[in-house]
Amino acid sequence: MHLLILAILIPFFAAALIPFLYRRIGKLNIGWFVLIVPLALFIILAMRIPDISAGDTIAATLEWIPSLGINFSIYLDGLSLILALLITGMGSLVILYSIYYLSPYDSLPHFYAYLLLFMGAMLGVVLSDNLLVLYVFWELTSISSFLLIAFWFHRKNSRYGAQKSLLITVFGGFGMLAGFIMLHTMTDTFSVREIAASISQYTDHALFYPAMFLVLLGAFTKSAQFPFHIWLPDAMEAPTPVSAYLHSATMVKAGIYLVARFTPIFGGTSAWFWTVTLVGLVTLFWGSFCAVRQTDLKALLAYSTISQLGLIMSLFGMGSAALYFGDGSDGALYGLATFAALFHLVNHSTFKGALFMVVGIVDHQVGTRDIRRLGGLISFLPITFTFAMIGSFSMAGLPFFNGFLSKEMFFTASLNSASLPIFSAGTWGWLIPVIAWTASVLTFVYCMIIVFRTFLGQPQLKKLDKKPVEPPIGMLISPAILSLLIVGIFFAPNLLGDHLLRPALGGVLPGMAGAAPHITAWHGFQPELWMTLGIIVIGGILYATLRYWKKVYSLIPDTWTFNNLYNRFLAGLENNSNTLTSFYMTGYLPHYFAYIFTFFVLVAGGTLVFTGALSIDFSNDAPVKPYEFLLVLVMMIAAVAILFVRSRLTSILLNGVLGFSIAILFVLFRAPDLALTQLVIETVTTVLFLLCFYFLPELKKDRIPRNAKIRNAAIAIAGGTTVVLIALSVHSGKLFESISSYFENSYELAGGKNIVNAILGDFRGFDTMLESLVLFIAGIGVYTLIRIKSGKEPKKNEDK
Amino acid sequence: MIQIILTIALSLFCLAILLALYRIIIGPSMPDRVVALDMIGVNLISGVAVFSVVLHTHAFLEVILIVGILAFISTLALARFVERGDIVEHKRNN
Amino acid sequence: MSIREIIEFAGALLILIGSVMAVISAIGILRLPDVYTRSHAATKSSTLAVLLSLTGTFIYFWASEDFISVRLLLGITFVFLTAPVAGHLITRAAYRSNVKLSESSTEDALKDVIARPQNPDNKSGDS
Amino acid sequence: MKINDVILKTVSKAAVLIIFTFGIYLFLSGHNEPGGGFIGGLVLASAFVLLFLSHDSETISDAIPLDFKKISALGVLIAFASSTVPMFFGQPFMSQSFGYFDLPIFGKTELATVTVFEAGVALTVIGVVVNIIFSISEDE
Amino acid sequence: MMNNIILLPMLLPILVGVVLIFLRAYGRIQAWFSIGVMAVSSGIAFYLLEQVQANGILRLDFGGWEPPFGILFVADSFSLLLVLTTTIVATIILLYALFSAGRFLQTTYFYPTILFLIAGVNGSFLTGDLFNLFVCFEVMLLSSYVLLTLGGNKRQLREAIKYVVINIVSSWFFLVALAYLYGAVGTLNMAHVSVRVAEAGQGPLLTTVSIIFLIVFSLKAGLLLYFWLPGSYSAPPAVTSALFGALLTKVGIYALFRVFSLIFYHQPEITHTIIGAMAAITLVGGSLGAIAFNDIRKIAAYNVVIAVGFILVGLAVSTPNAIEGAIYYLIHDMVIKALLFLLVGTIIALTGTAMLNKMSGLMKNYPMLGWSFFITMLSLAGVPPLSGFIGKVLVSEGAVESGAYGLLTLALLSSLFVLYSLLRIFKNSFWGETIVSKEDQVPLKKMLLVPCLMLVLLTVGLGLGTELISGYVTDAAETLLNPDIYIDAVMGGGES
Amino acid sequence: METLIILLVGVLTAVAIYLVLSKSLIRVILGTAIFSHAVHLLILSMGGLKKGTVPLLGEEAESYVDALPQALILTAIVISFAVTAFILVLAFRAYQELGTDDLEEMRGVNDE
Repeated sequence: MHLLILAILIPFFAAALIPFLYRRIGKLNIGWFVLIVPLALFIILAMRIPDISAGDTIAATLEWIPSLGINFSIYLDGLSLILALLITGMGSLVILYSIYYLSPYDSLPHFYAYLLLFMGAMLGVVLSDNLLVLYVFWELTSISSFLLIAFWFHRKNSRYGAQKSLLITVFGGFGMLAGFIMLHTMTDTFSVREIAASISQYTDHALFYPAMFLVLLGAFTKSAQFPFHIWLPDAMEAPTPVSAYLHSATMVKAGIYLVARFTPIFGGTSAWFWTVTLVGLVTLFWGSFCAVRQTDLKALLAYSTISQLGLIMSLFGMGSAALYFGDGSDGALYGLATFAALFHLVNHSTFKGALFMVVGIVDHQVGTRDIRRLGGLISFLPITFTFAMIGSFSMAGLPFFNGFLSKEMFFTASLNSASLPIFSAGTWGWLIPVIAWTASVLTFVYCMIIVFRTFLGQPQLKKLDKKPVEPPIGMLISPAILSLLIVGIFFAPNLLGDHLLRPALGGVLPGMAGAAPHITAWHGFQPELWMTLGIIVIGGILYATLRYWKKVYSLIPDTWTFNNLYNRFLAGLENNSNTLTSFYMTGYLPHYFAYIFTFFVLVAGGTLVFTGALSIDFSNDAPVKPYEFLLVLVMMIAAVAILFVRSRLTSILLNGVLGFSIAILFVLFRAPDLALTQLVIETVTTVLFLLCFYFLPELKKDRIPRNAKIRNAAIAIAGGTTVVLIALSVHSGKLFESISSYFENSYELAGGKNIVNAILGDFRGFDTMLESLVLFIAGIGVYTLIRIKSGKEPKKNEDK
Repeated sequence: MIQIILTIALSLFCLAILLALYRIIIGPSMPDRVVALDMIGVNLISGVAVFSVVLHTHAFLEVILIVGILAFISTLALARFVERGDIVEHKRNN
Repeated sequence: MSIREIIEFAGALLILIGSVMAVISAIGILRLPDVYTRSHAATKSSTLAVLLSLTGTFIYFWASEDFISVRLLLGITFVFLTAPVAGHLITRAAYRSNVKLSESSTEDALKDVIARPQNPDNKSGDS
Repeated sequence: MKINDVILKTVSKAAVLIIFTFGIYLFLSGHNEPGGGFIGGLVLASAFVLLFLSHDSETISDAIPLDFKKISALGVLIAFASSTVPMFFGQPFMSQSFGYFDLPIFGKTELATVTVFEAGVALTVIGVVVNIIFSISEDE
Repeated sequence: MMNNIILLPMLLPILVGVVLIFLRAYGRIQAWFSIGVMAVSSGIAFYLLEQVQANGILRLDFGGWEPPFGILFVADSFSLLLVLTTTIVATIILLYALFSAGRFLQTTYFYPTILFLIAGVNGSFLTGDLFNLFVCFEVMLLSSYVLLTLGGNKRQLREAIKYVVINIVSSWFFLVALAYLYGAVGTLNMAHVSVRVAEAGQGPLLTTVSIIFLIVFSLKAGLLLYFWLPGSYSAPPAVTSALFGALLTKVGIYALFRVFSLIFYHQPEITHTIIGAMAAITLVGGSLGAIAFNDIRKIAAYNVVIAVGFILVGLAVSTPNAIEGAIYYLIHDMVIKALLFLLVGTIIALTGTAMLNKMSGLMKNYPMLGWSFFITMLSLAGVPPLSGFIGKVLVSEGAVESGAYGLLTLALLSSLFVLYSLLRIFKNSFWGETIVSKEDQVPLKKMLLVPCLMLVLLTVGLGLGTELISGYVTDAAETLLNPDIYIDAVMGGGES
Repeated sequence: METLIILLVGVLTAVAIYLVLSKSLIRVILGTAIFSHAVHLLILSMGGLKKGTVPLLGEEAESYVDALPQALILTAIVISFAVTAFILVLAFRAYQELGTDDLEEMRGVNDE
């Protein structure tokens, strides 16, 4: 088995081992053992960097369902590698952090098992080449996220958040699955690479655009893009390490990864460009806009994550234009956006991870994350403050932090896109930089809030649960590493760019790895610089005047938020489905029969009439004798009379008359055996009826409304008519002679002169045998019904 | 000739059944109806017998006896029901 | 016409008479005033009718095919054995379940012998 | 309330006898004439019905101390087991065979395995019908 | 006559069942006998499945009468896969019964009736004769009536009446359909009917007749006409409802597949369109029903409805992928519905209520149960890599191929509803504050979890090990799509 | 003759449908009994009526009526008997437990 496949599987095995391991190790924190896994994987993956940056790719396959073309095909290229490193790297840091963060009262084995499950699933997502396997891991990430959000499942909010995230991401997942299936239908392969290679033949296929939008649906829900972003803030009910890991650094990037991965397939089209870009920009703006008003630090970070994800998404959208141009200089120009996207992807993980950890520390040390209760913590948590500042400033796009670099590139890309000569960008293109800039101003504002509202100002110790002190050193290691990275990347961006981003770019825009720019912090007085300066100035003003313009938020009615929409949708769904289901599932048998027979009349009768099957022909009829006519008359009268009698005994008598008359009809139609059986059965049935009547009440007048009676009569007559018409048509249009002439040799074949009996006992003896079994079961049933009553035997809890 | 007679006879039996059916439907009392049913049974016996003559077959002779037996049993059961409601007694009463 | 045919014809005639009897008794069951009298029509004349037709059938088969049907004889016996009992049971049931005698009846001979249940909503007394 | 049933009981004894004979006749003649296992069984069962009607369930259960559930089970078992026999002789399930034998008294007689099968069916029918009626009438 | 063995999955349960009648007093012995015979039957079914792969379709002519004159059993991969699943699932359910049922059920002909039910189910899968199918249905139905009423509490009796009467009417429809079919083509052997229908070219009249068959089997399968289902599946004890949920509707589905792929496949633009519409409405109705109630038994029952709709999407679409997917899903559904109902029954037994809003926090006290339920939930929603996944993918693919986007959307959305409906159970009953303290909790018999875990393993195994059965499923789908294979095996002279 | 019988079947069916649509359980059961009468006649008439003599080879006729439907009906009769017996007992047990034979009162949708 290839090492990479093993790399995916190791976390799963480790997760399975945890329950056993946990019992053995006694007091030692299980996290230390778990930490080994991502560290080892990180090292394994890191060792591939030289190969990958040299342009190599690695592929391996483990068979799952080869007959359907579904296999664990692993494909490692630059794009996968960068995410795989993020997953394992962040994973190591988060696990290290969580060892100190979680309380020993929490169920650690569960936590780490879920975390490992997630890690394996996420690695699977980024390494799979097979669409369906990718989907498998995709859903696994949703599930592990679900479990982690609900880690403290006794809290109502946790359950709520978990359900929301699962419903939304799985909904998107199903859409994505449909998209994948469409891709498979078009191209007849599940391999992403093969699809990408052959997609040019299918761009005119009717399924091309549906598939694109469905895949995007999956990506958008997972990456919390507008309007599916609503699950992410509620996902913050998860323990903070989880938020840092899944809900900012890795899992939410899966959607972005998907967009990147599918850019070679769908990119280069106008629909892809605009959808991805616009959804990204809207998310960017909306996320930052909402973030400003938050009072819970984690919620603020959640919205900021949404916003940043939107940013990356829009960059991938803009970058996809490069595919339209191919590898010319124009291509390189727009490919820059993609490069920026990849760059920001990494940067975001570093600074957002650090910020989450900081918030976790604050929460852990102080007991609250509410900005209104915080302030002035700088004197108690100076180290933490440093990390918070580094992270925030990076996110705000200030110089000396990696965020500045990618933000600048973002502006470049948006300006480039505004003047894009294709996709009718000329008309609406100006929107792109405008939205980008506005959102960035808001981003600046909330970044300032994080730092200054928490750490500066007057300490409000009375409002806090604990006296704040610096956390144990172990909790500071991870944010420290991340902060170092933030600064490190700013000063040596090309180390990252050349070794990781460039090959990744080749993964997103095939053949354009060479277009990767050399990252520089200083481009001269370009528009980008003015934009950044503008952000700082306007953002600073807005921050200072926040108190005054915050009223804007109250203008948005609560009832119209997407969150509210989601809640009302679910509640409405439950209520309405209850109303609707109770409306037709009345539990009232006659209703059900009315449905059934109406359906019969409509569908069977309808088919009969509309297909022109109706044909009636009397020539095939046997002649009618007067006494036969009289007998039939007797039966009809008896049958109709049953409807009108009020006494049950009379109806039984009439039923008996019917039964006896049918026996005589059997005689008339030369069926002695039938006549005999019918007679005896009829009598025994009558006796049974009488026996049971002793226990049953007298018939009451059917107190049903007049319209119901008319409706019933209509259904009855229509049903009878349908039966008659089909029977007449069948009789008139006999297609074949019966096989039964064969049975007329019964004497030679079965040694019996009674053909019917030979059929019953020999030719179709099996029917007879089973029929006796049926009779026997009925006998048992009658016995158990009468003799075994729930009251008489000791009740057991099972038969509720 | 014989066939015509037999057809007439059969029709008459059926007519008798029809008349008895009328009595079953109108009642008025339960025993009236039982009496009528009993009569239908008896007429059926005759009918089957005549019909076997019509068809020249012995195949239905069993049916005659069976109808006789069963008409008796059902009349008995019905009479019991009218009389007591409970057609099979649980305990012996002598 | 051979003797055989004459006998066959006689059988058919018996059947015809039987059928006429059946109709007459059916008319009786319609026209007679109460259940007790109607049961006469049902048991007596009907039994006669069935006897006639069964005998006719028996004769017919005997004549035409030399076939002596034990089953027919058994049937005749059975009907004769059970028809009176059936009639008896019904009338008794009628009496016990409080079915009124016709207005034209002159005497209720059993009035003092059998205590008729006085409960009018007897379970079986449905009409 | 005591009901004098002498006539009924006497007549029904005779009737039951006739029905029994007739039932067995029907069962045996089913191969060539109308009848057979089902009908025979049903007619025999109706004899029991008559007994129940004319007497009472306690008398009958005392007179015939059989568990009719088990009789019907036995019937099913016979029907199924007899059909499996051919399987042991390499024949398909349910293969029936018949032959003609010269027996001392009866002359040329047909013997058929299907009779065993039909006997099973008949037993089932009797057992079930009697069991049902018995169960209901025993219910309080 | 090696082929006699085809009969055994039906014959053995019957024989043992009848023998158990005589062993009424010995509950344990009955249980072990039943489990044993089911295990043996599943072994036989597997052996037969292998035989079919090697030698083609097997058939057994009862009494040696050549088709179409006698009755016969035909074992193709489709039938045998279902028989195999049935027997395996039944074995496990019986194990649960062994551990759960007290003397009460054990001495009330409970086991024999279950065996008869399974015999009826297996017979329905195997028979090659339409009238015999009716009789096998009746064996199954009668047993289900008895099982449904066993114990006879009010709710059971009330629901049983509806169930029985509706089924009587559906059996009536079956006979009507048979009468018409016999009147039109004069034969009952499925293969022979197929030959004759093909010869006559399935005119409008035969299409009309096929619609009546559609109604019949829809009633049995719960396709659109599922009114009887939620009530009756939620009334009886866990073991019975598990059997019902796993097996009963599947027989109807099987019959639909058989009849509309073997016999009436000439006018799909009418028949299959109607099936598609019915499946669509079923999906909607089932989905809404599944989230409408707080009674977890009802939620489970409506999940059965959804699955029926989903599988029938496969038939409506009838591309090779779709049929294959439907077969996968059918097998999956038998396993998972058994599991679902067992778990629901266990939850009710533990909490003493079936209402969602009255339970909470079971996870703390019964973690294994909780995880089993969690996996069941995912598997039912078709989340990979569990057993529901591959069927869902293939059916969806079939829908895409034939352009049935409406059905595709409904099918996928219904999975979401499945997920949500079960999530409600999971969220409310397993999560949340534990309201019962450790001391007060009803002890859960450890052994009860064993059958549940076996089914969990099965659903995981079927998902991961899809390749193991894919050969059989492909063969089954191929036979369904090429009626000639079946017809040749039955009518193609010579003794097999 | 077939037409006549088919019409009879239609009448019986209509009556039976009307009966099962009523809310008294006894009527519903009666309806099911009539359903089975109707379908037996339908099967018989679909096989063709009176096209020959009694299917007993002892009769030595030219042709016999179609024996197969007769065998099928026989099976169907017995099965419907079994079912009728069961539902009857079920009905009275339900009456004992629930105290009603009114289907309206057997809805039971709002219970636990």
